[in-house]
Amino acid sequence: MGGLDDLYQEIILDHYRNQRNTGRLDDATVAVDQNNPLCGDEIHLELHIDDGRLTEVAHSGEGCSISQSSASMMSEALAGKTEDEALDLVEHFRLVMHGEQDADEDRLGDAIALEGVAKYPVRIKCALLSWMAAKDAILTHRSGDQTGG
Amino acid sequence: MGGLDDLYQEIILDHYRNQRNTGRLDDATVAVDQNNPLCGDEIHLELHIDDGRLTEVAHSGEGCSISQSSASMMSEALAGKTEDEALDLVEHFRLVMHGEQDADEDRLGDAIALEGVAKYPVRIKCALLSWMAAKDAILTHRSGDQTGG
Amino acid sequence: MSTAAPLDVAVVKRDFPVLGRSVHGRPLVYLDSAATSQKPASVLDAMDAYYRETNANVHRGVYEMAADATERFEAGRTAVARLVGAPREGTIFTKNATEAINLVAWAWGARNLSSGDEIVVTQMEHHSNIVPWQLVAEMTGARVRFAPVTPDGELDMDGLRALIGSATRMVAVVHVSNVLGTINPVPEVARMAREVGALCLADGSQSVPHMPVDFDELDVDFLAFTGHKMLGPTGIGVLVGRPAILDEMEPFLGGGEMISDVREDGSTWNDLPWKFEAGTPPIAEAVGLGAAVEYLEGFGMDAVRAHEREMARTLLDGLAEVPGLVVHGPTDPDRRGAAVSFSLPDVHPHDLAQHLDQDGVAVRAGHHCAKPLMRVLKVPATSRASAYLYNDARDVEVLVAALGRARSYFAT
Amino acid sequence: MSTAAPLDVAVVKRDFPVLGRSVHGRPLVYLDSAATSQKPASVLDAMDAYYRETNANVHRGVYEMAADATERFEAGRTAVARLVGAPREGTIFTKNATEAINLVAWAWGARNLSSGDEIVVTQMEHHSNIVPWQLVAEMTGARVRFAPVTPDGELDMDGLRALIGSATRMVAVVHVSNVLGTINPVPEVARMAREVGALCLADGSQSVPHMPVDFDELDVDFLAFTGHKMLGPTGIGVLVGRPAILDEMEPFLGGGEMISDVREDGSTWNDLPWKFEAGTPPIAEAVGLGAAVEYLEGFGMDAVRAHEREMARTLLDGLAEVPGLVVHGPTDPDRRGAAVSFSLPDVHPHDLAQHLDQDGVAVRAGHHCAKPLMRVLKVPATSRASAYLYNDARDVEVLVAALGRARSYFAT
Ligand SMILES: Cc1ncc(COP(=O)(O)O)c(C=O)c1O
Ligand SMILES: Cc1ncc(COP(=O)(O)O)c(C=O)c1O
Repeated sequence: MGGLDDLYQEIILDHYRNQRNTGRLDDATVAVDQNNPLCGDEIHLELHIDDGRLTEVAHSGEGCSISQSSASMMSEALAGKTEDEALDLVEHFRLVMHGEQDADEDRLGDAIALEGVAKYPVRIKCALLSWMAAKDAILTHRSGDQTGG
Repeated sequence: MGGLDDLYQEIILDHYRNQRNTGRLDDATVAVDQNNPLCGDEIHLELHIDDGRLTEVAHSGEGCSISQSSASMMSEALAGKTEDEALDLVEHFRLVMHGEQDADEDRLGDAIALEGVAKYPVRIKCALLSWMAAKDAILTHRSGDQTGG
Repeated sequence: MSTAAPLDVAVVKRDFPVLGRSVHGRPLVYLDSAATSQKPASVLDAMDAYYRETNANVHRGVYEMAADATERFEAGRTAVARLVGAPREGTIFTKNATEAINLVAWAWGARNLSSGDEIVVTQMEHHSNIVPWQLVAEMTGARVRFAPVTPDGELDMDGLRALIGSATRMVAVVHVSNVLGTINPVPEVARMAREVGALCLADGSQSVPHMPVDFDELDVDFLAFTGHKMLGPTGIGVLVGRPAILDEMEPFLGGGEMISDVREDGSTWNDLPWKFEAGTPPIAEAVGLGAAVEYLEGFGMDAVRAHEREMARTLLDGLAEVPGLVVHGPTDPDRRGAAVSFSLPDVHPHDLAQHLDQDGVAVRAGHHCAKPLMRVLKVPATSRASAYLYNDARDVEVLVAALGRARSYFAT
Repeated sequence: MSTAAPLDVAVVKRDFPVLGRSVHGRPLVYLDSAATSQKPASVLDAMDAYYRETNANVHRGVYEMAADATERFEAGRTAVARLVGAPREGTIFTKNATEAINLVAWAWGARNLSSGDEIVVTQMEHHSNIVPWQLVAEMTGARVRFAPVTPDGELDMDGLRALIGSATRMVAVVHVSNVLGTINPVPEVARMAREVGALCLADGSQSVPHMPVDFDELDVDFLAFTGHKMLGPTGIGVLVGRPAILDEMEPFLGGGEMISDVREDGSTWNDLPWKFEAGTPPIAEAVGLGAAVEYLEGFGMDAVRAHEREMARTLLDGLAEVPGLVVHGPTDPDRRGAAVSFSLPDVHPHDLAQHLDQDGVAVRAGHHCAKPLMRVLKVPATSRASAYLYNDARDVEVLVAALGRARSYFAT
């Protein structure tokens, strides 16, 4: 994206062109759809949650380089985390996007490359879409647990 | 009315305080009601038309000094005129109010005093109310003639 | 609470370019703020800067100018919400207070009312809080009932209580009357409505500009007001609603901005507040209204109210000097705003307004869009002088002197 | 007919203050006029002068400032009516084009439609000419049908003809598409509607600003358009309607201005056009729109159209140079306006718009409030460059160069 640091641009483009963890899971624990009504970006997100841990993350959808690369980075960052760790990380990413927290590269992984998006208010929603979907999926799963048991 | 010629002011106030031809007719040929929705001025006008001539004109209603004095002046100016003469005179008065014709004192009588109202766009409707009611009454009468015969 | 510094009106006046003009050779004395307020230069400059610097359509643009425009527009919403202590998502921009009330009448009323239901309004409502309900009542079979006004121009609370019952679905009441100046006890009315399960709407067109108004304290479900009476531009009004209720409502106007998805077989709606903002919103107007709110906040609404209480007193005292003059509405400045209606025997309000205009004084004459109230007062029309933060005692002196001249002109 | 002098764009540009700004260090190239137009200084000055010289509420004031305000406001109406050859009493101010269409949908549709009735729109409508009809259809039991668009982006007239029948009560069609640029044969559509006794509404939001439009020649019953796309301010739109039809209609919004009398037991309505203008109208906005019309008339709409035909050609030629780029919509400049949508393989429209922004170029990316059309085009979104009288070939050159840079960035 024009105006972003070159190194970061490369990481973003790499995730955009070669998205990690796309497709659907054979045995998803929870699946959610989210879209950004104003720009039309869409994501379908599936999680396999095993004993409170996100063992698998898969996403599909369409959208711009920011929303697509962000989904790819999110899938890498959250896979293997516990539900609570994942929710914490989503919140950290959200605060980074809103310029309210400094980015922690250790926790974010490649998603650190999206740090500069905070400067572009209209693109923040693109970057956040998949992360908010992840939060939604975890909370849906939890409420399902509750109602189910 | 502040800003009008003194002599004219006196004539207007005289017609306002001592209105001519008020009330109702025993044998009205036609009667109409008109009001100015924006300021609330109201007029009830009755004509006795005999052989195409306005033999009697009577008005009642409420409103400001301009609408009330104008009704009084109108009743004097139109009484005795033929329908066509009356319509012509109404049109002349209308054009004077809109600044499109010079006032003809011989035809207007005391209504010449309202000439200066043309300078006050919002008051023109007040001055015209009774005259438009007269036109309406004559046309109503005519269409009644037509449908009746 | 009122520790706010008193207004320095001489300074305030200088902020309002139009107040420097003259009329018929006399300095303008503007006493018609209840019809529309004048605008400080800061409001005009904010709108002008918006157009000259960054005008673009909002919400959908990726480029910098569009992002900047969106930010300025939404900052206007934030300011308005802050002023009345409302949630941002419950703060909806309309074109004026009238549309705000129609929004509720149509989006809530037309879909929820039916034969036998009753809408209670008062005899001192502005037409904008009567006609929408009459239109919706006529379409749904509901009925509009009018709570009475006491002879001294207050809301008859016993009469109102007697009208509110199990058939009542909505109680719509003006917060401050634009004719009488009366401040109505809205929280009490809202409580009466809630007790029977009805909703309550307050028309804040004459209160929000002039005193501290807090949406939660009012305790109503809806609050309507209008930009042009609160130092803002024409072309913008506000509906504040409880988000929980707005969420349940279907949209009113359909079109761009208010959708989530549009398909040939049906559509879904955007989040609040945008669900109720169809089409390109009043962008520059929201920017201007935001600047107006900031201007008012610079003094504090407590200070504005304190000043207007004094102006009400000064007006009432001044008018009392005019022989025969009758004031309509409360005479206690604590119970009223600074819009004062009066009748002068032998002088029709239109004649009076024109006479005063010759002396540079702008007052309003007519029914003030409150014809039912005119019938209660048994007058065809009244004259009304209404003050705002830029008026002072000197303005009242000029008014009173001009009234004396008009009186002697017509009385001779 | 087109004897008008060609536009001197270098001179025109100077009339628009915002066009002198830069974005990210590059001179602004504004190619998003289909979203909203920029404003000449004369429009901003007219509004500013209104507020600084004579701001007052209209229609009801006796004093000189109020009379002056009313005159300037109504002069705005006269100018707009003149521009489109409409009768003044059929020229109604709304807040935007969206409200204008909703007015017809609610005031005419909600009261006249019932189960079995059909409203015909097209697949290339803006949401504002779809959702109001869907809302009204849902309330009345009527049905909304979509006339197809041909693969080359024109209205499929045979498909439209096949839809229009004895059940059709309204045909609502966009005059010029905001996505495809297509100019639709509105008089022919209107004739088809009339043959089955249906009404016809044209959405002129993208035509009135850009070409000569005559209400009688269009031959429709209603014409909607919006101020902010025709050099005017936000906060104002226009509905033109046949007075005979408007006369028969009940009002839409209820409140001040639109009444003749209000009584507790019911109300009666004001004359046209005020019957449909409830509450304080967009006064300063009408003044600004009047100035915008005068500015356009200074060139003549023939000259504006001639210039935009050339701009369409220049845009199409320029875009054709970009490898792989696909234009959606007619390629003949005679059949289209200067809003050109396109897709660039491998570059998402949002990424593209942001890249172009870095080069100072403002274009729109998204669904352009035309989601049904996006589905027909089988794209999630498009990019759109749209020109107006202040754009020239140089602007297109900058766009094309920036497109090339964006392409190579994403293509590598
Ligand atoms: C074709 C068309 N119709 C309607 C509209 C709606 O205009 P507004 O948003 O001003 O109501 C637009 C612009 O967004 C448009 O392009
Ligand atoms: C009490 C009250 N309610 C509603 C309105 C209507 O406001 P607007 O005309 O801006 O819609 C007014 C002002 O005219 C008013 O004074």
